[in-house]
Amino acid sequence: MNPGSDPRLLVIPQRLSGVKHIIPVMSSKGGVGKTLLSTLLALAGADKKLKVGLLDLDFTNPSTHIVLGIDPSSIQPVEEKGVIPPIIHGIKYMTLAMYTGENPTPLRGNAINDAFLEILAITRWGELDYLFIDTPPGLSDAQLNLLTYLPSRIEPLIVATPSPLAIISVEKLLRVLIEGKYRIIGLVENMSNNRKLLMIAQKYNIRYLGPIPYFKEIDNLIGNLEALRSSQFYGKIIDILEKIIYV
Amino acid sequence: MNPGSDPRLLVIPQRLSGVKHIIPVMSSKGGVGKTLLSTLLALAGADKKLKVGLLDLDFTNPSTHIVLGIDPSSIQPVEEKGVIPPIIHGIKYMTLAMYTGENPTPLRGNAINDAFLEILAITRWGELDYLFIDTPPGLSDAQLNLLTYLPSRIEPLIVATPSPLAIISVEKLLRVLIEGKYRIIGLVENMSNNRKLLMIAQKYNIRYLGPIPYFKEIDNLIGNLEALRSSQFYGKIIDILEKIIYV
Amino acid sequence: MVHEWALAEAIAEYVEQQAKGRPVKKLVISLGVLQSIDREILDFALKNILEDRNLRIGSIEYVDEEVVLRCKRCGYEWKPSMDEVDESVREAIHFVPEAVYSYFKCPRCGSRDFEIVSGRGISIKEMIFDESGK
Amino acid sequence: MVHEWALAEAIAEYVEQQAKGRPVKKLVISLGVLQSIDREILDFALKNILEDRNLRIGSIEYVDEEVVLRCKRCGYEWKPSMDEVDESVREAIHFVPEAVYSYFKCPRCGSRDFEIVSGRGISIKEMIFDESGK
Ligand SMILES: Nc1ncnc2c1ncn2[C@@H]1O[C@H](COP(=O)(O)OP(=O)(O)O)[C@@H](O)[C@H]1O
Ligand SMILES: Nc1ncnc2c1ncn2[C@@H]1O[C@H](COP(=O)(O)OP(=O)(O)O)[C@@H](O)[C@H]1O
Ligand SMILES: [Mg+2]
Ligand SMILES: [Mg+2]
Ligand SMILES: [Mg+2]
Ligand SMILES: [Mg+2]
Ligand code: NI
Ligand code: NI
Ligand SMILES: [Zn+2]
Ligand SMILES: [Zn+2]
Repeated sequence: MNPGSDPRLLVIPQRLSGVKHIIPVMSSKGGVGKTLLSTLLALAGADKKLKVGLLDLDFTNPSTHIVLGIDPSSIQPVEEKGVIPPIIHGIKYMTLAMYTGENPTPLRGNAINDAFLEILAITRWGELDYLFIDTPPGLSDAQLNLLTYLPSRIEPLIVATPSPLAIISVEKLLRVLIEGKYRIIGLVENMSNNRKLLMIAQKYNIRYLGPIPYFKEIDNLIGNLEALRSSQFYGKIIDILEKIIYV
Repeated sequence: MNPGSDPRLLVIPQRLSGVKHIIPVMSSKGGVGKTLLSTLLALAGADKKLKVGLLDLDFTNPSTHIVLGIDPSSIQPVEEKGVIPPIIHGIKYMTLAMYTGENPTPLRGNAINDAFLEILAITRWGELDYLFIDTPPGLSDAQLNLLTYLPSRIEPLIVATPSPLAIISVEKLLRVLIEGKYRIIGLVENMSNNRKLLMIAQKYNIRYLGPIPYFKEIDNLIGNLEALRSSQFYGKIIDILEKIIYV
Repeated sequence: MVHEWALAEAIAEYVEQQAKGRPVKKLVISLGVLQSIDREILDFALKNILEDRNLRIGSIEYVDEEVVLRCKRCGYEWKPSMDEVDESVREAIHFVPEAVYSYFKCPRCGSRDFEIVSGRGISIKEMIFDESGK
Repeated sequence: MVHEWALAEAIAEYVEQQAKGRPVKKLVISLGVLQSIDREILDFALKNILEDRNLRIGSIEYVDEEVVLRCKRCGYEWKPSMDEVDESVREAIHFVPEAVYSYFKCPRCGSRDFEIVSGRGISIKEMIFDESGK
């Protein structure tokens, strides 16, 4: 698509004009903590009285609502010259699951692209300090939409684990981001007690936002906001959020 | 695409005609063990003197070669009226990484579709007992290509972990597979000591292939075939392979 | 269903950019029936926005585009009737047409891997400028 | 580079299915320059396979399709010269044209999110049947 050839593309900058920072949480490797991180960063921001939004771009496997403990089909955006995201636990929240519920959402790349443009064209975020975006694994339409349509707006936050499978994968993503001159906010090392990825952060000259240890119990807390908030994991999330805020 | 409208589609059945079982290892959730499982099932099959193949369909994040401990740009298929996969540790092996090395491979859905058709149209697997396929997370072009172009050939093996995020995701995939009348080989519960997913297997009337516990050391063995072969994890893989073989 | 305003803004922006100051004689907008766009609301919104921007358009015409879906698995082509679709499903598809993949399946083989051949959503079909003067 | 045979088989199969017994007067095959298909090898393979299948074709014509890439990020369009590409890269792209995304970047903005507007690989451009008799 040529920039400018789809009318929806033209209103997206306006829709995001009140958003100070757009932070997609990215990693080509699955299961490294993107969803947990993006959702809890948004929650921690809201707890701090920041104006935050959360957008779930993992269209074929949306799961931020599971972390938030809500039934996605029970929430509704308000329609007012577009769509105003519902506020969940203080977060302006958008997910395709609001429309698809717990039904499967098999979407080929073209459909992912169309749904992305549609949602971004109709959603009125208003004023936000931070819009956190949960992204799917891989390096395909969902990620390329962000890199291609919002190149100067996004500030990706990268997550990886010290597994060789995740490291090789994250290095490829970093190469793409660096050659495209994107502003990378930093690298989070998840499920790790050592600082193995510090080397990677140094190699690519990006900020190391510290390790988050493996917390055995975390899966049992998913969906329970009070339990999540009082977890050690959440403490780590607050640390990372503060590093992001006070640059 | 209309069936029959792309010439490459017409030769794919022939290319796979000598393959007795095509087993894509699937799960919409990332990081649940698809890559480790598919690669080690192929290895265990080869160790058992079965004729096995391994195809990496995670084009944007190929990683089976990392588990196998090889430099993908050092291997080459033989050209003979097509492409004959190189044999690695007894496995006929195909991966896009043979051509792309460790460079990033950002592919939108259309490109994933084209690369899929191209690779399947040119690869001559010959006679195989089992072709294991590593698949990416999500439910998009890579998975739909298998479901759409090879509906009566594939016998998906499903993997999940007991995390609520993985369970909800696997249930959606199971719904799609069941409504499309695919033959599901079974469900593997990975990184688990309990049999939490037995319930899911029963609910959808599929075979439960047992839990694989969480083995803390496994990431240190990746790429080291001898160490992998003597691990407890490999023992579990052999158990699962035997359940698959002796139905 | 008043989110049409946001889409009208996109169209107005597009028309303005394409017109580059030339008056627009005629605009033909295609409405894919899948999205169940409210024509009156869209028209009202569009005219308001155009007026605010001082963009004069001779006439705006709307044409419905029929929904045609084609299964990629078995090749079956069908034309679902949106009137028979459950109200909540219609509304989901109204906001994001791709929600169709959560609710529709091929009537012949059960596959959700189908193509929207036509009738997805709003698109600009024709735009005729008055080249003679301003 | 003799994997062309496999692609020739695909073409032969396609022609046979489409012809449904009718003689084919003329076949025009488009060769996307990106894939660096060896025309002689393809032609040799195709003629062999057609003969084996008892398919007569009046004439086969090959036309090169120029490579045009368009950046989705900045809109820049360019025509890479495959002759100047490293041999090992050319070979990778020869087997799977999508390998291009691992090796090419937009010369203007560095993006790898570009479209192959034309010139990807083999396609059938024209097929003329002799409807008069068998
Ligand atoms: N620090 C951690 N300690 C323990 N488990 C974690 C940690 N971070 C993530 N997990 C678990 O790992 C799995 C994958 O996390 P998720 O956020 O869904 O990753 P992604 O979105 O990258 O696929 C989930 O089951 C999650 O609960
Ligand atoms: N049973 C297990 N015990 C411990 N770690 C595991 C186990 N299975 C997988 N892993 C680890 O989990 C991560 C994801 O595995 P992988 O096979 O890459 O998953 P996927 O292909 O589904 O994304 C890897 O770091 C892998 O080593
Ligand atoms: Mg996730
Ligand atoms: Mg709702
Ligand atoms: Mg994998
Ligand atoms: Mg090579
Ligand atoms: Ni509306
Ligand atoms: Ni060749
Ligand atoms: Zn069908
Ligand atoms: Zn560019």
